[in-house]
Amino acid sequence: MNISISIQTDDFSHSDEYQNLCNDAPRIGAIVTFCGLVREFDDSNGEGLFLEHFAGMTEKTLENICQQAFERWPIISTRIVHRIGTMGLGEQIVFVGINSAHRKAAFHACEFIMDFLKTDAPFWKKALTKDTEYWVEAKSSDEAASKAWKK
Amino acid sequence: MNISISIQTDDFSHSDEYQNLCNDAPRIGAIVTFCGLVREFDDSNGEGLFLEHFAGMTEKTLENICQQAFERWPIISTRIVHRIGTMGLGEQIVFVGINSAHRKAAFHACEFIMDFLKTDAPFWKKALTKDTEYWVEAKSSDEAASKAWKK
Amino acid sequence: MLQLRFFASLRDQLNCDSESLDWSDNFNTASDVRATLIERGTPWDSLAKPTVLIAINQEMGNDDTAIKNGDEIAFFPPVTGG
Amino acid sequence: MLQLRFFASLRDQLNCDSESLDWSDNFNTASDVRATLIERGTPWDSLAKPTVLIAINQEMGNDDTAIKNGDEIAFFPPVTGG
Repeated sequence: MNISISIQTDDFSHSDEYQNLCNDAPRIGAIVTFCGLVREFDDSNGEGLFLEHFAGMTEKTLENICQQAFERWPIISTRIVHRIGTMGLGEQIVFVGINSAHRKAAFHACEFIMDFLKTDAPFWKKALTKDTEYWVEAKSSDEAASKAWKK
Repeated sequence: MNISISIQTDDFSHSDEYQNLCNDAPRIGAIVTFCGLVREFDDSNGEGLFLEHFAGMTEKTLENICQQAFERWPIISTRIVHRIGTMGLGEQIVFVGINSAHRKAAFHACEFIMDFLKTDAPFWKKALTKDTEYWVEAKSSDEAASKAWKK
Repeated sequence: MLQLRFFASLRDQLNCDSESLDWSDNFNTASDVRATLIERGTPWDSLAKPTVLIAINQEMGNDDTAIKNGDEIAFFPPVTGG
Repeated sequence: MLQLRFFASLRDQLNCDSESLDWSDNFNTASDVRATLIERGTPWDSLAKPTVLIAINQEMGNDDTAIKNGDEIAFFPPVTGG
């Protein structure tokens, strides 16, 4: 069980993350990656995000989500990088990568981890706009997505 | 509708492909990539693969699969790179990348394209081992995966 | 003694990111702590919102989670990472 | 005239990657062409395998797909890309 989690203010290299997954298990088959970027918001008034988290609980929660993924699917490694602090539009926020011999396992484990990260990991986004800043509201669609795995 | 398809003997840069998806729509949200690699086979006697395809039909088929993905999900761009010819163990065979404002759409479109690529696109793998070579048999699990989308 | 922590919009509303609360033998579950804080009135009545989440010792819990002296109890709004 | 094409293991078995076949007015669907080829005996009876796939003018079809003079008809085993 190869679980790797980084919470960091610095940006990350998608290319290095992909290469590390390849190196974890060369000749293994399937690699799925998800990357979330800061998108335009507030009718283009948005300038970026500030991300706060609950240090300690975040790492525990993500580790637990990854362990559940290993219990459900035959995967080789999971890698999560999540940034905190201030990020501009278009910047990378989060990376989730999975390495598996089976493509379906890689897809589903990656989607599963993202769904539970969205509802269970203690991160909070503050939207920064030209005029003001405000906390982003949680989406009910995210809650529905993680509940769907429990059926 | 931004569909890009390359069939090529040369290896590709995962990093460039990812970056191109980002550039297609900066500030858009979610990028999912799948990459398939040549894996070990035949009790480690395997040395690589030779990939044949039906030039013309391949491109048409992949374009059609991508168009169907655009009809089903709100996605920004799809990118497929598939190699043909001879590849060694651990080498990249295929890349599918999706850019969307919505993470679920990106995941599902990527999985959908891979599932139909596996059953509908005219590629054939020949296994190359130390002693011999033989055509790889199709897997019934692949057939089941693409049928599942038709429900 | 309990260590209390507050995050994000809730912390801003309370203008408090952490405090120590004396242990009381009336504390059985997280809801007892929550009720004690709400009794303080504005702005602590923000904790009455049903969407407020509770973590006990950095694990997600709820109003019914049993607590003991020395626990760390965190209150926060629904999470929005990723 | 029909243009026939064969791929992968099927091409190896037939030792033939393409041929031109004279048009016959008996040809209505792809199955008629398939039957004509199978009649040639070994190794062409490989085409009798139910798993053999058929593409007409580079689009996936099947035994029942209507064909016309000038079509390109390809026969191949189940695909294994990706």
